[in-house]
Amino acid sequence: MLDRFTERTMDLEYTQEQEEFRQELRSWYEENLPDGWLEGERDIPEDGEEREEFLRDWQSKLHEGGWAGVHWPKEYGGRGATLVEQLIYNEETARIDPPPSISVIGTDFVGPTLIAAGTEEQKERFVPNILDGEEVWCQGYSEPEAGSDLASLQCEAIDEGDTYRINGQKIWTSYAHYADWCFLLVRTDKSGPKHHGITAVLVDMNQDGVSHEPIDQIVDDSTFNHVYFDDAVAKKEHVVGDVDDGWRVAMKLSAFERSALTQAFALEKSFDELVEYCKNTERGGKPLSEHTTVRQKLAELDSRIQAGKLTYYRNVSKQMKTGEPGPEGSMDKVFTGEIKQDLERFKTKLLGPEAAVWDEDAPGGRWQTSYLQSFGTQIAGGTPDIQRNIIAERVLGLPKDAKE
Amino acid sequence: MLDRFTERTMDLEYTQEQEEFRQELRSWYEENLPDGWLEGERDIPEDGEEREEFLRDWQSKLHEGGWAGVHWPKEYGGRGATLVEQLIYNEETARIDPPPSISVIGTDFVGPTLIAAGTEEQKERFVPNILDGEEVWCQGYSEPEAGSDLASLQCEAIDEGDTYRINGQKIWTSYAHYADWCFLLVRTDKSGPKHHGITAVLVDMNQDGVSHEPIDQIVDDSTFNHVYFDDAVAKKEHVVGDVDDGWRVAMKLSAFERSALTQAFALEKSFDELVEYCKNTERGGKPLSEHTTVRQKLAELDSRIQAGKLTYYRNVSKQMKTGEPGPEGSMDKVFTGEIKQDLERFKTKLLGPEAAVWDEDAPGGRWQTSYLQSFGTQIAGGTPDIQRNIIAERVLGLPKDAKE
Amino acid sequence: MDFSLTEEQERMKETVRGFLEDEGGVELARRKMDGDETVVDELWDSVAGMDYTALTVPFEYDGLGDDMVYLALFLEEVGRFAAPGPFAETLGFAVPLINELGTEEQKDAYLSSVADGDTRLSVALHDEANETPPETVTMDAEVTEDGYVLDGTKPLVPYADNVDTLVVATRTRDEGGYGGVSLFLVDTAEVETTPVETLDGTRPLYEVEFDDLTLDEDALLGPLHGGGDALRRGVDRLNVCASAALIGGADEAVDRSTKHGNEREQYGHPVGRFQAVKHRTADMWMNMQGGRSLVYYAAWALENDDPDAPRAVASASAFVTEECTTIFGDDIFNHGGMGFTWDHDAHIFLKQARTWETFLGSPEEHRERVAEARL
Amino acid sequence: MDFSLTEEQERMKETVRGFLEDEGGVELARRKMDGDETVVDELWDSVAGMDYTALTVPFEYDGLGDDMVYLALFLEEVGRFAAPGPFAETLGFAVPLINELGTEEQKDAYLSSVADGDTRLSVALHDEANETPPETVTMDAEVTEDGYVLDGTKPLVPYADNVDTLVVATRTRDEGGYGGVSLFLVDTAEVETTPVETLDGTRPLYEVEFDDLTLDEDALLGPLHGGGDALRRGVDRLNVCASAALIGGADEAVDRSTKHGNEREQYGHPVGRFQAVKHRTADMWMNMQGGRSLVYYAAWALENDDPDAPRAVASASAFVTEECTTIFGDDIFNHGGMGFTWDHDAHIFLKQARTWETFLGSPEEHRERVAEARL
Repeated sequence: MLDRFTERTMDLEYTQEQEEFRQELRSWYEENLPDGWLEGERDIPEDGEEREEFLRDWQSKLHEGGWAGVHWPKEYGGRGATLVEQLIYNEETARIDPPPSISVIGTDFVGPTLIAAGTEEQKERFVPNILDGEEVWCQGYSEPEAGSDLASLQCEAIDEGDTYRINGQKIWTSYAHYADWCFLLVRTDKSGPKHHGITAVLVDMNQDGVSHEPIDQIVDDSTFNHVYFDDAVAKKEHVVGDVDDGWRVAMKLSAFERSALTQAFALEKSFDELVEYCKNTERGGKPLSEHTTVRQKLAELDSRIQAGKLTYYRNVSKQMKTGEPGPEGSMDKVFTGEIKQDLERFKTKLLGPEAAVWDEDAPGGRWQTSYLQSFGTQIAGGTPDIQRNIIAERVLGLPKDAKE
Repeated sequence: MLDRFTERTMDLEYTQEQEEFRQELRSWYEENLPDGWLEGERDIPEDGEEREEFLRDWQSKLHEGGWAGVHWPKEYGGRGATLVEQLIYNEETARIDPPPSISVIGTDFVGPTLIAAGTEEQKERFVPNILDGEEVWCQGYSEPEAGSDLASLQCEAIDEGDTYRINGQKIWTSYAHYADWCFLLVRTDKSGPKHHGITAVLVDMNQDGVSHEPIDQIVDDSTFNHVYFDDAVAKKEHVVGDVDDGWRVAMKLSAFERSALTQAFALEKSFDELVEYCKNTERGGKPLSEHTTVRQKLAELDSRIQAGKLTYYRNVSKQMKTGEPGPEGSMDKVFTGEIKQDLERFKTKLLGPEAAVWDEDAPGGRWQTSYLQSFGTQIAGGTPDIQRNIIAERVLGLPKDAKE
Repeated sequence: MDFSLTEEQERMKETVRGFLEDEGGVELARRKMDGDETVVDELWDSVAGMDYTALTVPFEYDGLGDDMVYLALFLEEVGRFAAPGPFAETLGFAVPLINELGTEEQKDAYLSSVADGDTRLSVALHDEANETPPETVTMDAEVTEDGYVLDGTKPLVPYADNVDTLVVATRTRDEGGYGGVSLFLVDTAEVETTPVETLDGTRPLYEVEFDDLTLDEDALLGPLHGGGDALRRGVDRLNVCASAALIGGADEAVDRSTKHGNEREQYGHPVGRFQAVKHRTADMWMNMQGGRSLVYYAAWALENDDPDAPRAVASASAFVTEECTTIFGDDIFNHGGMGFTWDHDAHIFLKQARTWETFLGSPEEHRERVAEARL
Repeated sequence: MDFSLTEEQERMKETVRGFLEDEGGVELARRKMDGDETVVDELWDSVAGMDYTALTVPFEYDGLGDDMVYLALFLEEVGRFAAPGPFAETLGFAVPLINELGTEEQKDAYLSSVADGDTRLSVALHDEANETPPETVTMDAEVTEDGYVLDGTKPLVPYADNVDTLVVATRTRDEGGYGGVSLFLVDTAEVETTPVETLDGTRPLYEVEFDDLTLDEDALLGPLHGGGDALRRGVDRLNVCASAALIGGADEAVDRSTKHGNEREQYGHPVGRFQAVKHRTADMWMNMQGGRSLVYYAAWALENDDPDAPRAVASASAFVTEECTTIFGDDIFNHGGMGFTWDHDAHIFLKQARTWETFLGSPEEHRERVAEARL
């Protein structure tokens, strides 16, 4: 019965090596972030081209520092970090909140997919240009008539020998306005069942047949785009996986997407900011932090955030041991997404009448934006309804929704 | 443009006549309730037979006082009350909380259905014995394999000339242990679509072929029963409506059910009791009524209860004018049902550690029971899921659930 | 007891709805959001042409003498389209206040002119953008021999550039709550206004500066130091007006979600077949109906000076602003990605609800008032 | 950093689960609810036969020296079946407390005996059934020349008739909070016990009367007037034990709802196809997982004397008792009418969660502790 003592039991301390990794990253950020960034001057140019240049520069800095592909294998220029190191990377990055990575689609989704499922030629051609921001990627999945329901997609690829001619429309495409390449799902066969006949192909965005148009969002900003393919051309050698088998490739990529990250660390950061505000803001003659209603809500949010974060820890720890993420990972998006919305809504409420003001420089401008953004975060990549279906069906084994 | 002034606008005052009606009812209750009832000694015998006798006596008193069929037409022995008078009746009755009416299935559901859809013979034979409690009714709808989904019912009636021979099982049958008659749904035709071939028939409960068994509930009480029909006999002349057309008759009856009542008045009573408790109970050195968390929750519950009650008023007022209930009526069960559960749960929480105690005589015994009962109230007569479907489909016009 | 609408009231709602649809519906709000400065004037004139600016003005000043319930019904329809304009501020706040407190001269000067559509008013309430009424009112008005001198800044004045006159709340005596408050009627020509960027782009806010502004005796509205009680009632009326407008928007949101649920197909079904969508929409509808009942009752109680009015208003405000914020958010979710775009209407209403939710007191503060009344 | 279970821990959970299933599973709880007074003894003996009564007893007293995390995992499985017995009280509360505070004699007297399964303990904490710890502790213990005299009544003592000894909390000095508290070890043979009717029929409560009971010096556990700190930690441990048991029950509730969702047909479909049922079950599962994470962390923090432990315990207690009450209620809803019957298991767990939700402090009180730590 005593064999249990040969294994280490649950342990929430980090090893010295892990702490060093954390320290290395912290120091790198401190030295390399744009001037004033850590003091809160987060000036990213608003203008399109300047902005792109700024972001590409930042990506190349990240790459030079060795922080562009923390989770990538070393042979592909990554850091080959363990899951716990990735966790530390995510935690510190959320705390620092550096400029966004323009190459996130490439580093987090396309790169790992090509490494896993691409041909040797594809790997050689594309993978090296991802981490340094040389080539920026987007992914073309959703269509106006195929939102969550990818199987209905219609964007058409006609076989022309060595190439495909592509016509159709994609929607909700992040980074399309910067992207050099697109990981695109097209329909190559209309005859079979809807999941069949979809092909994943890499398409050059810098050609005449491709155009894009920003989608204005409720935050009065546009990070999503319509992308139009009008006799665009893709080489057949750029098909990823087998022709007509793109559904499976896409599902694989979407698994990368789901297991990639947690919002929990960003929630902690936002929560800490809230705590500071409550300590330093008076209402009705005493700090908000002494109002019972505020204290109760803060405590409730704290418990939920910690529940989300600790569940993420459990999932990562399990994956470290077994190589497979545990079922706990499935809940992260919807669980933390709903906390996010609740937290940001609460923060804007605390602003009082001033919540009416929406100026980036106003006290609550950024909070209002975060609140609005929380809707987008929940919807993009699968609404809460879809996520609950996934949990119910894939984790718990409940029956699928009724079909006609 | 001035024609508006010829109509009275919204008015929440009662007429003198209505106030007199309320006073008459109040006085009658004060004079006729069992001794000590108004002072909180609500002793209803626990023993089955004694209990039945007590309840039948009370019903006959109600009848003598003219309060058994407030909403029934005068020609059938009712009071022919207007909807507003019914509202006043319901409000006062909730406030007084008298012993339950053993004849409630008869007075609220079966009687009105027979008056609307019964034959002259049926009306003559059955209706006069309902109000005075001479004959107690139950209704046999749900079956183990057909809960919400009445169309699946299997309880079978075989045509034997002037009679039906009935075999099958019903479940969730309230008052079956007291009932003399049952308003029963049986299957008379298995060949057609499932909604077809159901017949509504009145069955004598006092015959050998009928037996019942109580269903123990989580409140450790049994007001529901299994009812078994084992070669029971019903006369064909007791079919209500047309043979095979019982589905429509049942839907009509279920419309009576839905528009009949609101829980809002009972919620107000329960809320008032809570307010008294909070004023008179100290915790941590001050009355609960001075705890911010308590005050916030009380206020939230108050708003919701009032929203429920006022919506009921709007519905009744509309029905007074147009003869048809408005769509607002559809929300009462689920809206007030959820408040009920939330309110009762909150009340038990306020008891502190003593909430562990479950003695009818203990401070919170009755509250714990009410909390548990709140689940039954929500589930019986259509779960919240079903109610939301009804609202979405019938009121809003959203599509029906997918069918195979 | 009759808590339903009269036939005439139903008809008015339909008329206003049709009228506003003809004027452009929610495009009116979008024009305002896009910076079109003419839309408020144009719409106000059209509304005046229909006599609706006269709604709450008493008969003797050429008005229609309608009550708060009627106004709430009108504002439901305005709110259905988030139509821009100081309707609540003028018809719901200023007119009843002037009618209650004003001298004959003040009534003569303002009421008929409002009825005719020639005068619009708003309210300068907040000094502390971070506090809620009555603690918002801190600006001094100095009493001098020549009248009064106002000096200070009101940071959140709605529609200041679109109205002729402001009701300005000042504190002339250092008393708590609504005590020691004096109200003034100030022409907007006499003050400096600076627009503020707002979350709700349909309802502009301005910073208004009073630079040692000297006012005559006749600018004082109501008793010196004693305008607080009336202001409280005025704020209550404004709260009910805001809630009524949100309920109208919520009614429209239910329709929008229902339409989408029937038309949009995913996985081979109209999305409204999925219970998550169905039940969310049913909840939107129920909470809209519940909120509507609270609003009608609060309007009735205010109109009838019912002692329950302050509780009824607080109750309606807490419930409606909170639930409507949720309703408009749910409308976004029901529409998936489309709901998150600028072109979809949900966000217009969401931002409006989020603004009202704390503009005149948070739900928690309203609930404290409810508790005070019940306990 | 490793926040997953070891293989051995996973195996232990499976073993305990299988063992309890063989012993009767949830029927054990039903026997207790039906008044079978033998089930607690029988089950305890079986558990002792598996050495699990030795879990938290240190090696030097023939125990297995396991930590709070291990105990929490064990109690998850106990809680899965609502298995009756003073497991939390003995192994989670009394053993660590005696180990921390006890004299060598006291440790000798109790610890090995608990490990062997011969001794069971419980805690007499509440004097005021309407207050929560530490305000619950008001009973005096008079200090005399011969020792101590206890006089009073403890109204809510769990398992008093099923245990040998009670840890009794008294207040010997009039200090606030946990100050001035003295703890005593009292044999149940020396007190009078009267059963109380309880909501949760699996965990009996007793009124325990101390009738001028004179105790020797050696009945004192820990320092006179100074037992409060240890009691606070003991109450924290008890809270974590209770939450762990509820999480086990919640895990089982998810399974039960899932099974029903697949098997029960209505309208021609398994009911689990309806998103209302699916999504409710997914929510049950998510909140169970979130609560489980909080419980494991709180257990780890307690075991490691982490300064975050009090916050972590309060956080877990508030979240778990509240969410589990909801989870068990949702299990009822998922089962429709059947869920509301005595024969269905959901109510057993619902009543347990409802009891724990306020037995050692309400969620609101726990949240106040969390806020205290964060602000």
